[in-house]
Amino acid sequence: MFKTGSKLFLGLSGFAAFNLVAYVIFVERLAIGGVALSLVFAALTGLAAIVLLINEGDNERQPRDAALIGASLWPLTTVVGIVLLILGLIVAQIYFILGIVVVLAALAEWLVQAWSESASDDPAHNESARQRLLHPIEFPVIATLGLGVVIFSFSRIMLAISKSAGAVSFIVAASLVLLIGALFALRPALKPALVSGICVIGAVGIVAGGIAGAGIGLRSDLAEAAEEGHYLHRECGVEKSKYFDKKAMKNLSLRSNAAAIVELRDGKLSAIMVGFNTPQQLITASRANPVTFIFRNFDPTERRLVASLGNAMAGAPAAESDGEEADHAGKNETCTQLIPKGAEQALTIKYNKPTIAQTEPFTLTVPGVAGQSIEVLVP
Amino acid sequence: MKVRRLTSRYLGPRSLAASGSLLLLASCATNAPQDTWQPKGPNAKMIDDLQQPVFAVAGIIGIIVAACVGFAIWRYKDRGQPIPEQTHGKPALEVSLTVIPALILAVVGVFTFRAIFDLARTDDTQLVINVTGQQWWWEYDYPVQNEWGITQPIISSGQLVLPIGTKVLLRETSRDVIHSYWIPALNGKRDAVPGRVHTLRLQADAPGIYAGQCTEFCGLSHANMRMEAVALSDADFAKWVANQQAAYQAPAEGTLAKEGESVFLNQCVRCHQVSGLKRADGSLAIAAPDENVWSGAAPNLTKLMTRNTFAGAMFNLLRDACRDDVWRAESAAFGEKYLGGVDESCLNVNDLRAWLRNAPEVKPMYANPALLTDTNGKYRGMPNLGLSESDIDKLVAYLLTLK
Amino acid sequence: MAETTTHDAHVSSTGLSNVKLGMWLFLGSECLLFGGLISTYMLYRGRVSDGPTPEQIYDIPFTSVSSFVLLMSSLTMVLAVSAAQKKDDRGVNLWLTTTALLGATFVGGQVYEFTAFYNEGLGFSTSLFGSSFYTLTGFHGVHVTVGIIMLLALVAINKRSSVPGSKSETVEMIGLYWHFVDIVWIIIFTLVYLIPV
Amino acid sequence: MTTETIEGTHLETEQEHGMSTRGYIVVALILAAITALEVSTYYVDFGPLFLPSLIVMMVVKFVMVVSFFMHLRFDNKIFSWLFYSGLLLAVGVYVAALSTFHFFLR
Amino acid sequence: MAIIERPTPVLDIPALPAAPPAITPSRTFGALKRPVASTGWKSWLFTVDHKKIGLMYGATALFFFIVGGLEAVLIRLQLAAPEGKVLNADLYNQMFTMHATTMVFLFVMPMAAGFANYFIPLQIGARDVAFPRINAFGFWCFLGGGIVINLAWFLGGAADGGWFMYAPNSGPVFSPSNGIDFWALGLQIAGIASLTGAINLIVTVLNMRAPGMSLMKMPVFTWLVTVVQFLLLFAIPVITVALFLLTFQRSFGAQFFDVAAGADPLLWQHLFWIFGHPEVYVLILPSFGIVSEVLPVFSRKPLFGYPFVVFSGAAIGFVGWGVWAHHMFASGLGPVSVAVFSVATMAIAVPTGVKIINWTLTMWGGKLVFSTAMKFAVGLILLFTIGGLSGVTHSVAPSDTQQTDTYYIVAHFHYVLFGGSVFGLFAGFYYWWPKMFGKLLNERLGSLNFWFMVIGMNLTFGPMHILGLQGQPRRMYQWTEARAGEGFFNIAFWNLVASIGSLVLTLGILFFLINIVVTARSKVRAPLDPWNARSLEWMTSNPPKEHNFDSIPKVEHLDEFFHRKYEEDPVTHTMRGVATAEQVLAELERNADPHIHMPSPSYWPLVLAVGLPVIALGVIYSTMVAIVGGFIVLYAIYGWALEPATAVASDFDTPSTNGHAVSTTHG
Repeated sequence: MFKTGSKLFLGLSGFAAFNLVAYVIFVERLAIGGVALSLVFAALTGLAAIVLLINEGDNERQPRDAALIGASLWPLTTVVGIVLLILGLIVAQIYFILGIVVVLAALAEWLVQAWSESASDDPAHNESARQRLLHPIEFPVIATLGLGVVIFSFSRIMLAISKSAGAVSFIVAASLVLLIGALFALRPALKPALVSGICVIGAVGIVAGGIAGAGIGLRSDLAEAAEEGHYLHRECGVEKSKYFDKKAMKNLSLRSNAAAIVELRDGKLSAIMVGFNTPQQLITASRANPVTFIFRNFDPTERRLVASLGNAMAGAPAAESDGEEADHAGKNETCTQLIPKGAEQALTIKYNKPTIAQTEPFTLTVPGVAGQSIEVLVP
Repeated sequence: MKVRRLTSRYLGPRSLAASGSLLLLASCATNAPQDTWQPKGPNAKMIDDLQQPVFAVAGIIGIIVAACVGFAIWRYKDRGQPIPEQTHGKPALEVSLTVIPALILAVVGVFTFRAIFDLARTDDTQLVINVTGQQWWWEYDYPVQNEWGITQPIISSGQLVLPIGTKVLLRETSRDVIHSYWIPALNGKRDAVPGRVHTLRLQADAPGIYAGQCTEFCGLSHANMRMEAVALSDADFAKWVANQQAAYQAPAEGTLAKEGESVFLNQCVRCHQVSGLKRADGSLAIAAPDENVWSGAAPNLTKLMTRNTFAGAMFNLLRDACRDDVWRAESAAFGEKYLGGVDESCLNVNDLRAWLRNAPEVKPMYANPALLTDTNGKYRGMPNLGLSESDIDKLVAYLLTLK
Repeated sequence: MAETTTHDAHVSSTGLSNVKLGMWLFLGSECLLFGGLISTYMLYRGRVSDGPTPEQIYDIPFTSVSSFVLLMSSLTMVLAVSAAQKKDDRGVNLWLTTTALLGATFVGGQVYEFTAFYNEGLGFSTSLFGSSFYTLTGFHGVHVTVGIIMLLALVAINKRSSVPGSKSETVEMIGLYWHFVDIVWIIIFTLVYLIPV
Repeated sequence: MTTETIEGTHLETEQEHGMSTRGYIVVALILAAITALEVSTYYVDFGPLFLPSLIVMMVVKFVMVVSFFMHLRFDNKIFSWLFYSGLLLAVGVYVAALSTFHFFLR
Repeated sequence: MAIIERPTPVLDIPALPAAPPAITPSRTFGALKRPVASTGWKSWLFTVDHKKIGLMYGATALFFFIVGGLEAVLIRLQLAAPEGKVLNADLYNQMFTMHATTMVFLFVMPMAAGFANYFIPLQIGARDVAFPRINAFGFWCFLGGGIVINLAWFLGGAADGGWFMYAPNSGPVFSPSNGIDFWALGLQIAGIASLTGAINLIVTVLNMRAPGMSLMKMPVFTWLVTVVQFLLLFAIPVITVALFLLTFQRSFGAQFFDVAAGADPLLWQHLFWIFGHPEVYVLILPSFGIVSEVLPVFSRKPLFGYPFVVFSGAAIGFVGWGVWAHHMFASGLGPVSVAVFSVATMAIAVPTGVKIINWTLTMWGGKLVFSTAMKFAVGLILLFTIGGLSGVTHSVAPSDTQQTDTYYIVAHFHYVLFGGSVFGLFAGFYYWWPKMFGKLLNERLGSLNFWFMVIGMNLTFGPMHILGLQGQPRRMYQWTEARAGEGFFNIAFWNLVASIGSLVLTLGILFFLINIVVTARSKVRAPLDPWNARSLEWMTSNPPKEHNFDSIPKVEHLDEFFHRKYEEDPVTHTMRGVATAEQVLAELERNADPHIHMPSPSYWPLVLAVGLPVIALGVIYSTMVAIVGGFIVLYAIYGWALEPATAVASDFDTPSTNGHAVSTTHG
């Protein structure tokens, strides 16, 4: 009944149980470590149970041919995993989780291998039994991990080098793949081992490049953009701002949900609203309700629409606090980009405070066009 | 009336078998506040004129089919006749039986087309009212329209007041989820979709109150989201407009109502605006529902007692007797009765007090703090304020002055 | 997926393979899936309440190259199918591997693109443009990734198989899938990247 | 009858469908050329032809891949029916839906 | 009988070197063997047999029918009187959401899928569907999806946004419980079942028909179900997109329906109804198919205008794609869209009317036998006509703006879906029960079942026409006396009538359940051809053998079976019997195929389908769980890919001394 395998797992699960209890008592309750240890415990117990079940029908005779049992990688891997696990308890959670994964994977492999080697006397049959159980998980895991590492490394390289160099190296890499493929196709004499060799060299090269790329970090313009949030400020002045107004959007696709279409035509600013038959200079917008204005510029110069968001209750954000309409340069306002003649842009605003709470009315204006202003009345 | 009942009779199978006496009963139907077959304005009438013949034709076709099936059941029941000839159909018959309904529908289609575009017109509008849906009440605001004497925006809730014989256009939107505005006697429904503005034409022929209900599922208290449209004659409407814009009258010092005002300033004004209400220091009291309620708005209570309902028209401000008096008033007398508003003798104190005592208990709302994590602690609907009974007394006295 | 059996005289009614019919039906269905995602993007691309706009961050030279890469992977894929029809297992494995590598290059480029966009201020929740862009291209990227995994698995299975050409229909099926992913990108490249807002 | 397993019969009957390797490469080169042309719209102003030319090039590429690489041109018509009905349905339905958002009209 | 026969060539390969049997522990291989049994619980769990899968679909759907029915009864109890107190608002909202979801996705669709699975291969003379393992996978997906959707009841409350789940009411703020997450992910999983099922059945119908069975000789049920599969094939991806957008919005902070970011909530409505309207035909067409089988059989006459019925079915399927916005007439699409969709909606009434006409004319001049199945079929004609005509009244868009979202619509679609779909399915139960179980359902109980259902259904849903036209909106957890009105049409009275009707209806369903039990305990076997039927599924034993047909029949006629039994007298044009069903069957058995290879059962469909709900739970609760689910899915896919369709020899027996199996019979 109890043999080496089952004893090992029973012992290990006992050890895990002990650790779990110690962890819960000494470290913390219901933390990730506790969950993980209970998972380890459950897994080990399960493994022990499987070993017992499988060996149930087995007679006590050992396989006659000891040579059947080959060298195994798994004990070593298990040890690596346990080291990671312990390291994780001390250093960081991620190592701990990694350790659990490695230990579980190694033990599973070990178990299945050990079991399959004693399954029958026929090594081929034993191997096929092992494969049937493990290939479905080995194939995808190895493929996914390998691919993931290569793809990720590749992206790190691209992130580290300049934009144009990135495009060039991208096409060079792809062409190399294509060329080598074509070469092999045209020269049937070349050995498959060579193909594999080149693939491996390429992969190693990319991974190495990736590590180097990760070391370098982001290329300068990306790092700068990430640091300064180039596109997160709205600069609502007359002049063109460097980032916010770069390549202004000229078209809208969704035009059905506008509260008003604000047009700048012949130097006049007016609002066209559903239900009103003439252009309006006064818009009533209900309080705390997101309203979308579509701004259309028919002026030959590039223009933007600026919405003042009032000055009610200093400090309280007038717009939704998730940073949609940031206040810029102390002025509480938001705006569209500078758009050329014939273009249109949408601006979604939420007026949280009513007009009576303001010292100045809410307005829609176009910088550089004097005397034209639409009042937004929030009752 | 008679024709309508005749046609609606074809709807149910049971009513197919209805006798003449049932028909008589049917024509006696009274006080059906949301009947879709009793148009009280040209828009609803246009729909009614379209649906009557359609129902009639549908009913006739239904009877023909039922008769044919019934005849076949009776005539061809297995009485030991031989197995019939295995015929596979008569294409000519098939084609003609396909073409006939297609033609009928084509005719219906032409009239439908016309009605759709007529009902979508906005160019003949005489009065614009903005309607904003919110869980679970409607806000009405009347944008400035000098020709109607509206020189500053009027904001109201619960009851939509409109002049008779006027082409009113509602501009609907919503603050949170989709609602639908529906006064069956005046027009079909139109959804109020957040972010979008939809229009709905309303026109009432005679003074009176027309009931309606939110018809797009909008969450917990969808069933309690009602509305009433009040039609007034032009003169009465002008009076109503003038009163709505009249300045705030603070209650006299030393009255219970004055104490109520300070309770209101302490509690209610966090969300509810009363235009013109001033704090003790003389500053305007400005409600900040955006800091307390998820939707960022709460009903504006200015001139509350000129309305007949509260809490999203779920409750009446009038006692039942007084309410009936208004609802059933003759056209000529209606305006005066309605403009009389709510006084102490008519106030539905029970419901109002229950509401002030613990609102979420009488109307399901998301006011449980445990469930407010997604809204950063903001309520959806009115919470339980934990007012004492004496505070409620004071508040009721104060609210009665809001006329 | 299955071994060839020719035991039965009962050929399919249309004379076509079940798997191939099924695959084309699936691709027809996928048109509606990507149609919905593309429509969502098209609708929302001009709605930038915050963060960068499409043109501000799109890197057309780079995307052109990656479109080109995917296009070339279609060529290698069709060469693999062609080899499979000739029962040339070496060619099949070679071209499948090449296709997978080109696909991986493409996905690597996409990972790069996403990271770069994120650094430039476009998160998944930044704006409607962000949400719909990442959803659309992410779905496409997942399709490519699934394709790569299928290709590699097929190479592995093919290597173990002793009967030459036994997997030729599977090669053809994965080929159809791969080309479909390519034509979806043809559309995305034009509608999403090249046509400005 | 074992299903999922009819490929054997299939291949024998349709051995020679498709094109030669050279043909595929030519198609790929044409596709690459069109892609280059597409990209050029980013640098060169096509004026009013911009949108139509891009759409036309997209459709041409699409149809070429489908017809040649996916063998729809050489294969049984039923595959074309199945695929194109899905495609056209998608186009029709989504274009109709988008147009209700005033996608195409100002 | 060697149903699951090991492939012959394998037997000839000396697979294993000789080894003493003592050293080969049999149990170790047991853990790895492919399941091959065709009896016992394992044979159901791992089956790939279309009939077993069909029955499992049916049984599960029937269970969900009871669940959905109880939800409906609770709803009606709540609404029986004003200010109902049976349910609170929250629970009521969950109840009607789940009632609709359950009935649509977990009852009518899978029940129709069950019939389709069981009878399409039989009707076209095939031995199984084209992809048996995918078929099994589909069923487990449906079950997994159903469980995930309903799991929410126990984990904080079910979905409460209505089955149409309009944004933004379905957003995380407005529905803070996890119900909608479960709903969206569960439907996503159930959608996989529909999509794979659609591909599978279309390929089966296109590719696996018996020799001689041209498309225009296929039974109408097969035809209409094929149309349904095309609808599903193209509609499911649309709801998939919509559900992904919803899940991304709720779980990952996407902004698709966030109005403050400039979104338009109508996007959801379009996506939902582009799926949702074809879905309506998905629900009704299988029942049309069943009725088109039942009516000719019990009229002893072929279906009148077979090509018209087939083409009108296809036309419905096609036009059904152009009418979705009629669910949105009040949504504010603008007059042009409304007008276009209004006319398209009227157009679809024509092919639907063609069906009614054809059924009526099928009965005309026939020899009508009123078995329970026939009663349900005739009931469908009448009730569906009512539902169809009320449908026409709201194809008129202005009129619809008065009716939509009122009880009038509830009445309309219950006449269509209950009077139509459910009556059709019940006709199917009574008609095909002897085929599936070898026993006839009790006709007396069947009669009770039918009459209680007809009366109950009209009592329940008839008054809803009145309620709706009197202005009672849908989805209200309470109605109030104040708005009830007076006189004959007051809604208080009719609400009560409807609630009483729902109890009568429940009684009718109860008679059906009793009938099942009574029949199961009865020992009387059904005759081979109890109804004097017409199509191929009756040309085999009751219940059919695992391989369906001993020899695949050659088809020469529409209604092949009937024409093998009867011949037309050239003079009188009457039919005279030439063979009994037993004789026809005996003829087939005489020519039995010597080698019949059926696909072997497999673990992988089940394993794969188990992985999906795990991923779903992971999306809701924790990414780690989702990763585990992902690995299960990957594992199963690879296991599946590496596994041959038919089990190899070693799966059947222990490896034995001489490399040969002990026995080849496992049937």
